[in-house]
Amino acid sequence: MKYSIFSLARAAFSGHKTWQRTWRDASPKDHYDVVIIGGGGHGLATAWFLASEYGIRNVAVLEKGWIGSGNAGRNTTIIRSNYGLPGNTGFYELSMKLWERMEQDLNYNTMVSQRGVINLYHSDAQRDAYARRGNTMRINGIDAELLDLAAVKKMMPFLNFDNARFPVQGGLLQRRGGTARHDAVVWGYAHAASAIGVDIIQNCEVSGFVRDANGKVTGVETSRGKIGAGKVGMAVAGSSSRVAAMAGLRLPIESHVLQAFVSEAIKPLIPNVMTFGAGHFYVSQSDKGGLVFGGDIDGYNSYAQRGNMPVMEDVCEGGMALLPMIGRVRLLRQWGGIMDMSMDGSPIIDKTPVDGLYLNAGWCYGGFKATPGSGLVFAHLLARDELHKEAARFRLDRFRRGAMIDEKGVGAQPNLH
Amino acid sequence: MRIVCPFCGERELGEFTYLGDAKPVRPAANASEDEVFDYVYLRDNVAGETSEHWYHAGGCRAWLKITRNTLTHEISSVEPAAGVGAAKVGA
Amino acid sequence: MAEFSWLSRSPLEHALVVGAHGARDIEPGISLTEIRNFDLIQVMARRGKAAELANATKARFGMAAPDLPKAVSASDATLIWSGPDQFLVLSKGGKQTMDILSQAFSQSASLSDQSHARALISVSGTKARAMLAKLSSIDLHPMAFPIDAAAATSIDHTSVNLWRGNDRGDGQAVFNLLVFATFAESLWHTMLDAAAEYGVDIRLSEELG
Amino acid sequence: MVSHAQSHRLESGGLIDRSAPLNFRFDGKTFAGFQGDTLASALIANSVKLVGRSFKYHRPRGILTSGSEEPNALVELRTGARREPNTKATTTELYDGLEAASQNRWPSLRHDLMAVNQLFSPIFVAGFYYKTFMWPAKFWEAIYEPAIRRAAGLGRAAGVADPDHYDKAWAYCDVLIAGSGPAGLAAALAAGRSGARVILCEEDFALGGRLLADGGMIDGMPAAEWVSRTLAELATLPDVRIMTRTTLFGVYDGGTYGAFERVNDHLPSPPEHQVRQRLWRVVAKRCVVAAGAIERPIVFAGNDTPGVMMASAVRTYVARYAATPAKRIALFTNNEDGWRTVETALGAGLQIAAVVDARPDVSAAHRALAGKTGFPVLNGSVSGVDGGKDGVRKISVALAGGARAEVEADGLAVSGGWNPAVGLTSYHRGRPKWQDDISAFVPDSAPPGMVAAGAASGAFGLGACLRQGFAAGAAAAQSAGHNGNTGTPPVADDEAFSLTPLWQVAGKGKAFVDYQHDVTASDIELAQREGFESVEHLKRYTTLGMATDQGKTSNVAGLAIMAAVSGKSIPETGTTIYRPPYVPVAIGALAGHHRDENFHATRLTPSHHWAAEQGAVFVDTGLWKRAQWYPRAGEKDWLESVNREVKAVRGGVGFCDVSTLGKIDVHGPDAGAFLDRVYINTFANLAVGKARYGLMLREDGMVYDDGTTSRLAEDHYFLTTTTAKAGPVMQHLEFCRQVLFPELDVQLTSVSDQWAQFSVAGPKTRDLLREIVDPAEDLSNEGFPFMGAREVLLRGGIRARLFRISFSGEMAFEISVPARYGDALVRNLMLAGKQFGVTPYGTEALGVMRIEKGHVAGPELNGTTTAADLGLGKMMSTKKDFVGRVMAGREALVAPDRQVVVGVKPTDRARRLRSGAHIIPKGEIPGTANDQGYVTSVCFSPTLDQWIGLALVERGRERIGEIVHAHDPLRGEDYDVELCNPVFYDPDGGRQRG
Repeated sequence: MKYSIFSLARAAFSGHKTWQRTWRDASPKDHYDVVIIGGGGHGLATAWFLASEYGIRNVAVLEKGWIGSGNAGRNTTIIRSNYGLPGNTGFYELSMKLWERMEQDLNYNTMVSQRGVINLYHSDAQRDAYARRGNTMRINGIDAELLDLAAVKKMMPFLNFDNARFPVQGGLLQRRGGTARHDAVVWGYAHAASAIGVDIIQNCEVSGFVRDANGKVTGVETSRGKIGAGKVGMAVAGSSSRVAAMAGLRLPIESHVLQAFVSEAIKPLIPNVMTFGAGHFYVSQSDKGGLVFGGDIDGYNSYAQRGNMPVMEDVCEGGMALLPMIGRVRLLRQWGGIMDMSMDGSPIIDKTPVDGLYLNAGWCYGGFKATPGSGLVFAHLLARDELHKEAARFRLDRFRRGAMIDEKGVGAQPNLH
Repeated sequence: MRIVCPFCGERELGEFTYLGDAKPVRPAANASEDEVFDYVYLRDNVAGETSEHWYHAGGCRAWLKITRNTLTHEISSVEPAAGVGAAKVGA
Repeated sequence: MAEFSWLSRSPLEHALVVGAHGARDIEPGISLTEIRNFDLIQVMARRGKAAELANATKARFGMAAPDLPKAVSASDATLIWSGPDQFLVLSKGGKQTMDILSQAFSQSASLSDQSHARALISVSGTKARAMLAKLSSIDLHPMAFPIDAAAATSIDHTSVNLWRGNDRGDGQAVFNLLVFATFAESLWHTMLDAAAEYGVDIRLSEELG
Repeated sequence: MVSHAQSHRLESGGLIDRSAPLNFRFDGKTFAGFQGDTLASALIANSVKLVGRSFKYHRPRGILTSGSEEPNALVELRTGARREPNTKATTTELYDGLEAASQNRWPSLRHDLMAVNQLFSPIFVAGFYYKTFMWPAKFWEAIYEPAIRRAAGLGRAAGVADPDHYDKAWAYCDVLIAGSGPAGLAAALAAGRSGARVILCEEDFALGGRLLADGGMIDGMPAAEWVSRTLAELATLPDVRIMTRTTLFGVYDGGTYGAFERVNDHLPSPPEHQVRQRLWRVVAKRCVVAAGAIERPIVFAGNDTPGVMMASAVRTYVARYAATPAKRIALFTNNEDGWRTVETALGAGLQIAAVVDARPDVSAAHRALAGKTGFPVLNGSVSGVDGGKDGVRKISVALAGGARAEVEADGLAVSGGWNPAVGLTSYHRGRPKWQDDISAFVPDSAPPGMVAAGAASGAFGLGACLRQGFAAGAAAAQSAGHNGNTGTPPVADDEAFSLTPLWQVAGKGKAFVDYQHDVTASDIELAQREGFESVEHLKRYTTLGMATDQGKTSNVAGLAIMAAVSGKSIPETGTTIYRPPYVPVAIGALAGHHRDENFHATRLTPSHHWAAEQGAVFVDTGLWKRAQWYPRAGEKDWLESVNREVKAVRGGVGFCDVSTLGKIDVHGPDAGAFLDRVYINTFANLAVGKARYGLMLREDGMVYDDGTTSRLAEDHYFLTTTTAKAGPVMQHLEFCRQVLFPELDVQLTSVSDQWAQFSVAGPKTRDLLREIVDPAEDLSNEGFPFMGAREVLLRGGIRARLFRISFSGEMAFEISVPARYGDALVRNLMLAGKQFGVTPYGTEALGVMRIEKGHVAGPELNGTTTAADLGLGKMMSTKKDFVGRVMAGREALVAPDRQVVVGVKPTDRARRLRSGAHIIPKGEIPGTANDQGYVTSVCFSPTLDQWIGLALVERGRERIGEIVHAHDPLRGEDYDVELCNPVFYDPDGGRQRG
């Protein structure tokens, strides 16, 4: 049933008894043209684009738990395309453009809210770095504005301008940046992909790869039996190393815990998405009213999906330093996700050295905003066996060649990215 | 997390900084580019017990080799790095 | 020729105001004293020279340097453990200088003068532990941190050496802190903020007690 | 004084202090209460039934509970900058002058126009917003979303800076106990007696937990007496610390617990020098969770009507606060415990309208009491409530046989059983297990060192709570190494507990599962229908359990209903993941002291206070405050001051505090060998008394840091780092020493704070220094050549170090004195330099001169440049191994088209150049493909009288002389610049060597 205010009103007459499952509860078939491991945003988006853009509909998405139970359901919902290095800039803008049409594509309200992302700067050096980045964006046709102090004050009069340890001097603003409702992105892709034939198979954990005599991957072993596949794509974020290890691969990736936090719901207080430039803190306010915020990763390898107090405190310190008005707002919930931190802070979308196995990983803490773009370029790779032009630099061999995409310039130490 | 520094005793997480997997060993001077690439970039990224380099930055400034479970954060051993305690070498 | 002087200026010179601070209607629960005149030398054993350094230390101070986190006192110096293979020699100004100690340890250790790199603050009073609990993550319970216990630790993300000296005459514990000079003023204000609710008596001592 | 009679206050009894009357205001009306009241109990005593509006439908709501699980009675507490939204009236201690206001309503609580949402409730079902608001696309941000946002949210934050202070502290113990009910107190007794260090945290301001309301007999005495005797005994134990108003909210790794103490929330504002709240990090060897259980509602139509209240809450208000939620009250229970309410109510002189018990087998004793007292006992369920914002009038009962009954009552107490508080035990992702006899989840596993006791573990009898608590306390103490005599455990009888599971009653009208988020039973059914069957999907789709109460009263009922509609058992359906904090924690408390200027520590240079006296403008560089420039009277802007400082140095002499550079003593016989492995160039062959510029790489081949290192003795080098990298380089060098090259005999010490270091620069430097330095020291070019480094004696006997190095390009020395002489040194430089026009200069002038000289700094050492990119490739030794050597040889790092450092200057000499402008070939339209680099550093050069800069440009060094575009769309600028030699000034270096 097509979703609209009219269908809602009609359904209301029947006490909403007429609604169907949002996506089909599929059981695995023997063979698919493409099997995607990972029912998160990236995996589901890949399936959607395979089916809708590339005409490959015999596709399964395998999810070990319930769809969206990984990082797609545990992030701070920010979308933006304010990257500064070739490779990232074009890709994230491709993704942004897909966000802008997502609701119409999927017939699902993912609440894409372009209310602006501002990165605050607190020093001349930071301003210069943002100027460089903002100009890169503009040269690539992406909106960016460099705001001075007066403009920031006007836009956000509630920041600490009086007695800040590191006074705000201005900010780099991308007005088209914003947030989207993370769970709805998962459900929307599932809804749309399922409707055009993609099988979404939950509670189906991959335990190994099926390989032929030449070593080519021809399927996967799962908790729901063996499933054959023409090609297998991995989109498993924090579990990338674990799944790759089943194919004998070692990746330039470490898994780290990133915490995020939400406050109690309050009436509208913060209009946009902002990042503090002198500490680890970024925040936006959800439609429901909670302040959604986060900061740095905990800094040590972890698969525990929970963090510790030093980072929780560090983030709140940053929050209070920037926004002393939130002192009496209460933190409601903290959670942790497993980030696939790559060695240069940028993603990897490529074939692997194992024939038939394709990799989509290394998203660090920025995977959510990439969801639609990642789906499209990964689908392109799976369908055509060639890198999409906007993802041509996300090659796996770039580390070996020395062509890293290192936005922060901190080198091969994932916890610094 | 609490880490029992072999020198300082049990201390809170905030005193330590993390570097990463302690398994890769820096190749010898005549190593190939491939070997050094492996050392610098590739990681087992183990889900389970693994040994890691931590630095007691906010304490005695010793580098430590810590065996820790990345699923539970449980620490099973803490040893000083090879060069710590060199004063007693040969003693 | 210009006439100029070489006044030594403590990093707390500007911030420290002798007298009462914070809550006034109660007996001060905190006594904070800066000690100004001291020498502080970092002694680091060279490779394989632990035994030689131990002998040299015994010869110089009549006792061994601690190889555990402790601070031990000789007649004219306190030896404070500061890490594996290393300790600090704290003494009254001029008693144990670089020149003197480099003679004593020339074969066994590397020395680094830290006399100007730190400020020395002593904290005591009925509320000393309550105040330090806000600053330090070290368990300062009398059983966990007895007299002579020492710690290389951090306050406000800044490295400090903390050790417990002899109790005051009234039985109150005394905690000594060596803090980095360039952070000293900032940490001092943080300490005052932590102490203010208990009432503070701020003092200055030119000499190590 | 007392404005309104406390019509619902009992004449006597309760734990309130009737000698301490308090006035407070709610929604502008003044009421009276007593010390010992909560806001909720005082509202009840004043017969206030309507206290809030729900999130989505704006339904009128009353007080449901008496604790931190409250979903309804949320208020804006206090006013102005201290306004606290979403504050639970049930845990807010009453104080004189308290002001509270209801929230999420307009214009008033009684007449809330937003209640119009109820009319749309047929459409506003779970997840309705995912299905609509999509057309037209532009309307989402413009129309729909702002409207949704205004309607959503609960209370209003103050919107201005929080005026109160917070701090944080550490505490240590052997045994940490959460909760002061019978289990918690018994645990404290056992652990304390055995000699353990004990901390007991209680979120309430009074100790005793359910004993405060439900009493009972312990050790043959009334519970209240036992509590006070126990507290008296605990007070005699030196290492037992009882912390009231303190909530244990989370458990982290290694036995670290988070707790927050509401130090002064019971006062209008904190006294001077005191904090509002304090965050505690408690490190405990063992933890006993005695956090009790939470009574759960039953889902029936109209169960959100004000006046419907949890049975235990009714007892608490009556017994503890002497406040009566109703005069004629009905009870709806499915378990034995609910019947206590009857006793409490009768004891307080209230009428019992009826008891509706879902169990067929009500005991004879209860029936006898009913008969004697004259109230009916109905076997069945409440299926509807007739009432509204002024409370309950009548309830409908579906009798077991199928008949219906109606009962007139002004209040309804509900008990659906109890859920152990499994939060703390589940925060390490352990899932609780289902226990059939109490129809509830109980802890299965717990984080290391933690155990649950009493009701928190599913033991609901008083005797069992005491036994379990005592045993857990003793065991915890023992495993922490304390074996003292624990004495005799307290003893009490175990009440019978029987329960017939009942989650939902069929009926007409909305039946709420999650009160605060307006999640109804039919929302859960809809979610199931649409495939959101997993509990995590259910939660996310319906928002069940995501409100400020974190689903404490709603989660189990919600998943029980989901289990029923999906044909699974409750344990099969499972729970969502429990996440801290147990109750919401003020962000201010988590930040503590670290806000405003105390956000981070501040580092001051040795000349800071002198510079401040000169009126210097300071800039934040990392944690440092550095003098940026020294304005003089009459100078119209910073540029004029900086130009003057630069000219003064280039024409005469100036000095600048460079103490912020990282300084490291590298000692030991292998110091030179060590430096050879960490620098790309060679240091072992550096002569004593000489300095050399060094460049360090990361292991990935990119430049890490640079600086000058001097050899002061055969076995002693003095290494400097950049200001920004001082800490990281020290850590890196220690890694190299301790991990990579343990065989080397080398020792490292930071001496950054030991030395005050000043750059003295300009053609008159030698003249000035001769005034300062002992005349016996030879400062001539022969006696102290360029790159010389040695200790010297100053006039007055101070020992200093001199380094003949130059960042400015002028004849220059860096002079170091022990830091406490730094202030004296600048004053002496000023005094001695007066005759030479000595000029202090700040970081801006320093930056100008380094750009004029083409020296790279932070903007060029950006972590993605190689030595060759910086024009320093020749420094890279081919004769030795060093960190980063191999990776630096990778193909893309030695590619010919890399962006390399080059000078840039606008062709129009009057034009300003800006950092961050991109370099585009002249005549081309800017695009991804021809974006060839960017301007990294700029300055106005008073020496060249124009803006100049450094840039990283593709093949830049091959293109010297080429005119390109500086493209700066952010600032609307586009102009020609010439690529040039980055050394703008004195390219052959004659001045610094002279």
